Amino acid sequence: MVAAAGVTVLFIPLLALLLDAPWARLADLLLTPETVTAIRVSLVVSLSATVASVVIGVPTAFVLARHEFPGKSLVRTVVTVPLVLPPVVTGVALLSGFGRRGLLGSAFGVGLSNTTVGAVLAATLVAMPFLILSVEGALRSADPRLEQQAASLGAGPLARWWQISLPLARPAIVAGAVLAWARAMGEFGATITFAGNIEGVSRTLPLDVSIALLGDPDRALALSLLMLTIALGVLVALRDRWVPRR
Amino acid sequence: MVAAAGVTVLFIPLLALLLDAPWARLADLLLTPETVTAIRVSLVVSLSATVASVVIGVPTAFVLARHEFPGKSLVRTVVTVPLVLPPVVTGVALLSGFGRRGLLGSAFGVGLSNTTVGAVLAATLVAMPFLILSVEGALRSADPRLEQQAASLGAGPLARWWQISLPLARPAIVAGAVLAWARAMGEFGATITFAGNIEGVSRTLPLDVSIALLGDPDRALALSLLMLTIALGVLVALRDRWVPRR
Amino acid sequence: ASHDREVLDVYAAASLTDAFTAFEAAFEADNPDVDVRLNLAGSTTLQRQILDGADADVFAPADVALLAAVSDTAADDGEPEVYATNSLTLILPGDGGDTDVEGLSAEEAVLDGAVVGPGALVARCAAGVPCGDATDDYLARAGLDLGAVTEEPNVRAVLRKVAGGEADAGFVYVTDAATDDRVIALDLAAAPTVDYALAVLSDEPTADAFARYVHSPEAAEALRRLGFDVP
Amino acid sequence: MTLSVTATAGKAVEGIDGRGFTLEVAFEVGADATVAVVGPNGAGKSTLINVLAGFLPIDEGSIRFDGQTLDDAPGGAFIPAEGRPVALVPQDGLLFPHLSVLANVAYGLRHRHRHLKRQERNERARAALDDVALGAFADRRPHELSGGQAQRVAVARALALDAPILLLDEPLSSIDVDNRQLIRKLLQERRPPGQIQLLVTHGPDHALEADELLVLDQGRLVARGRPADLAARPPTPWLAQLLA
Amino acid sequence: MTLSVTATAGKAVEGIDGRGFTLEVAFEVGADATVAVVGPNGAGKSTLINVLAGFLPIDEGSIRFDGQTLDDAPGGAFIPAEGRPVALVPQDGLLFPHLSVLANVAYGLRHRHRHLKRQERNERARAALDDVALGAFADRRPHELSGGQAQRVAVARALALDAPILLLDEPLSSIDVDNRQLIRKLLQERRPPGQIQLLVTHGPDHALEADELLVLDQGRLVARGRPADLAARPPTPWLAQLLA
Ligand SMILES: Nc1ncnc2c1ncn2[C@@H]1O[C@H](COP(=O)(O)OP(=O)(O)OP(=O)(O)O)[C@@H](O)[C@H]1O
Ligand SMILES: Nc1ncnc2c1ncn2[C@@H]1O[C@H](COP(=O)(O)OP(=O)(O)OP(=O)(O)O)[C@@H](O)[C@H]1O
Ligand SMILES: [Mg+2]
Ligand SMILES: [Mg+2]
Repeated sequence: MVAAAGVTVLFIPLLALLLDAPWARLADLLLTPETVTAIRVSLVVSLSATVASVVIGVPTAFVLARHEFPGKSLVRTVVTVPLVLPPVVTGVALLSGFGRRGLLGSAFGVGLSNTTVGAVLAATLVAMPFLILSVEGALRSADPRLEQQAASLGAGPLARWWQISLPLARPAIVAGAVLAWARAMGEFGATITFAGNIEGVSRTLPLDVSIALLGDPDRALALSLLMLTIALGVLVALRDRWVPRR
Repeated sequence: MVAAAGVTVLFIPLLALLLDAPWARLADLLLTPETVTAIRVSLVVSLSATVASVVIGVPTAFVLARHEFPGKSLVRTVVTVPLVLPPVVTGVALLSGFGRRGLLGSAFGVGLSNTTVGAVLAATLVAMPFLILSVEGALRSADPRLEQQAASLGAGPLARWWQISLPLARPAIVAGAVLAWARAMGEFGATITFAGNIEGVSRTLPLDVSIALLGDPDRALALSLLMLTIALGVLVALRDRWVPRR
Repeated sequence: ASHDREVLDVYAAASLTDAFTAFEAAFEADNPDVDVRLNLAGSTTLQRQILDGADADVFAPADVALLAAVSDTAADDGEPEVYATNSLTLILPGDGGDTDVEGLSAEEAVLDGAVVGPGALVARCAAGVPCGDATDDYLARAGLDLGAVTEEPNVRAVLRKVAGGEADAGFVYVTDAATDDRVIALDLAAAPTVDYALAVLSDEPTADAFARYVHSPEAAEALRRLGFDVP
Repeated sequence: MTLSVTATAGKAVEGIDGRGFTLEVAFEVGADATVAVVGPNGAGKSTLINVLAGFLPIDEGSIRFDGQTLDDAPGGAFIPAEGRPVALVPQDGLLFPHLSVLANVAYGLRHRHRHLKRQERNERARAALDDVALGAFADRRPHELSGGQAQRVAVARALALDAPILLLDEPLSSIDVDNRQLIRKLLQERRPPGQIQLLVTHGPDHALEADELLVLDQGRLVARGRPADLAARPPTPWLAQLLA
Repeated sequence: MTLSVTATAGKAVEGIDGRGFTLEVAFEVGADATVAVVGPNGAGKSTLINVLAGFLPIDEGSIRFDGQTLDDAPGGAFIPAEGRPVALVPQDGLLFPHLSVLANVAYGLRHRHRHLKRQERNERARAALDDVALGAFADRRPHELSGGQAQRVAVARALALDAPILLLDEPLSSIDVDNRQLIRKLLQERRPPGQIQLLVTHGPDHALEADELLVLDQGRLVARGRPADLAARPPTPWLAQLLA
């Protein structure tokens, strides 16, 4: 009951958005080279960030779920911090670390700010905590006896991890990757602060939308619909892989 | 290996942030009535949004995980949309839906824009998808035979839900609530667009940070550290409840 | 945040934060029974909220042009009275002691690559933000075409990028340039100016009183200290 | 108080067209009877239990008990598990991992005997645990039990309900010889009037104790009758081996 | 090729101070021997199996096999499960739910017999499945098996390894009479030279077949000897009941 009422409440803004959308001019607004570029940058950045999140995040989640080691709480802190920090602040931190005059930039004479790599870094930092928390939870509630069996059948720690724990956690990994991808896809503050808003380099769809909102609200709405469509397409395509086999 | 390198890379910006922080002036910068107000507003808004997300999101996740019904994909769409929409656009959608001149506002003559309730609504909309996806995944991978046993012992659907499924999904619910709370705590775009940036009403810590960034970067850093401290405090306090009993 | 005081909702552009925070303090000191409550966000965001029917008593955007859309909402008609002006400038990273750029015009610095080489990154406000419109205005008149550009959501973001050395040049207002000694400001030929005016949106006498205060010599003094020109 | 079953039900197997397994049975059981269901692995014994418990709706036929229709396919009445006059010991225990042993046993009482106060409920649950010699384990979690202890808790959980129909799917498989005696005695003595017991077992001695034997093979009922009669002239080689 | 065990190990129980359960045993088993471990529920049989498999490190004593130290407490050598010359049929099957039946059986070969090519591995696994009469089920998922079928797959998975030590924790509990014969024969015939079999069972006939009987109670070894001798003069009432 509560849920139905709640969902209805959430439905209203979406409906309003659809009603307000400039349907007649949609094609005109979206079929521009700028939009195509922004789609490309968005996909490149969000997918790279998702891959990076999975590659770094899944082992991290595993280590956090299964091992005790000195500095564990530091690692946990580092990976969860961007979850609560306003993204703009994350961007500022990235500038301090990897900007032209940042810790690393001044040491090596190069910075990652204002580059596509920088945009990926920003998106990864912001998106990965979602993956880690999701996967860590699943690993924690997995049945350790299956891993014991695998050990007894001769599988070493790495083989057990790869052949047993990981496949069993697959639904959580997929769900976590979807969350991370979605977060990366919508990322704004850290990206614009660290990687700038440069066409073809770091101007992703959300940056385009947020900036368009200031001057050309119709275009912003049209771009939002486009983002929705892409996102829903991906979510629907992934739905089956989401459902775990048992 | 990859993970260790990755975590190290992520560690650098955090370190840079800590190095840049105005430690000497920290107390001066933070011990102001404005900051106290912003903390209060932030906690009220983010905790209310978390409660709303749990109350609406957990049953929704359950229905999505277990039932087939017409319009299911619509519900799924509605609850996952804010995940990918740039928050600013969500704010605009909220204005169209619940502003004074929005769909509902014009019908009933009241609007939620520029109120604390509006800020809660914005944060809920943005945060709830994280909870729903996290909980839905856990419910999907739960052993349905335990629910069958409960049925066979006389428990009806609601009792099974409350006494069996929910407690077994508790780790995922807690993790989802943490994710949602963190997202609500860091929420900026939808809030400022829909609820404004009004002291004591809707000026949460991230909004305060954004203002501080315009004129007083040191204060922005100090506020960020404050947010970090609050967030880590909560995460550490919750850690035990996170670990599922088996 | 006292409940027995009359609340005056002032919607002020985020770029005017310093000025209006000072006004709030001064006005509340003069009128102890009034609680000035600032809503600080981008001018367009505020405008959207007001058009949606928000209970604003005073609207102070970063560009007089933005008042037009809310003017039918405004209680007082007629031409808005400008209380301050500001002008666009080009800033470069540097500690102010750099002499080789002194006397250089902005056009030379950027276009001829005298300071900023090719492939340099220029930060500017996005179109739609008042300082972005001013930048567009300037670039069109000067017939300039910038290379790599990062479009920022507000003028302070531009300042931050240049001051931090992340961008090689940027267009900001004179007032912004004055707040940071890590940038050098170069004068623009025929620099575009922006006029600040406000609209009183309610019938409350307090709102009028606040507007009068903004136009007062005391406020003018504060504005000048922040680098604004006061007509 | 008769249970009458005429049922076809099936389970799908991935990658196999149509049904991977079909159960097709028809039989009747009168009040107070103990029926042993025997048959090789995969014969469909657990499937039958699932059908009776209401976990698996039937495709054809009907299931009736005491004038009530529990399942009437296709399209007819279907009483879900929670509405059936049934208690069940599943083949693999399936204790609730988040509840204490006592709370596991009290769980059914809470729903099937709503009039009981919390304290009475716990007393009855504790008595049921004492019956299976596990009174000392009331406060443990299921994962802190040995295999046979867990199975005895599952038995106590079902017995505590005093249900009209008691379904037991290999209830003694992991229980030691001493406790086997205990529980077999318990099943006979702690029996509410009229209770029907349907017992799946691979143990010949336990099967021989029943009033009637149902022999399943590949989803079909291949023989039924009094155990002594079937032991005397076993109709199938498998049964001959079981009762040898 | 002797297995010698002197071990103290314990399991904690929440809310109970100190150890909830302590196992304290010492025994030796020679090459080619089949040892049956019997005892009431909760005696510590599965705990002993866990100790030998390397799932539970011992607190005191040592475990040695064939000159190699598997566990030497406190602080000494500890060879983890994957390094032990052991194959195991756990009490509750524990098949890998995400792998096909065939892949479950092939899993151990992949790790313990690394020289085998994929195809050889699958052939051996298939042969092991045929041995337990489940060749037709190779492509199924574990959840598509009946209880007894799953247990037979677990047996095949362990047997396929031809390990020097075979640990069997009630391997026949859910298996029907016919297949029980099959698997008992299999255990005797498909036995690599020297293999030690440690068999936990609640079935008297299976226990009597062993070369030696270890009787556990409350974590202690209360009797040991040749089954016939113990049956003739049972040292404990429980054993008398088992072998009656
Ligand atoms: N999803 C499924 N779940 C269980 N069994 C299935 C499934 N799909 C197919 N089957 C098959 O159904 C048949 C009957 O299974 P059932 O569990 O009823 O057997 P059973 O008589 O209880 O055997 P056992 O003595 O081994 O417990 C088996 O051959 C099994 O392989
Ligand atoms: N975490 C735990 N896991 C398993 N057993 C535990 C645990 N904690 C305490 N125990 C106790 O340890 C004792 C030995 O258990 P174990 O599983 O070894 O018994 P067993 O001899 O295999 O019995 P069964 O015949 O029932 O399988 C039991 O009394 C059990 O209650
Ligand atoms: Mg069965
Ligand atoms: Mg055991």
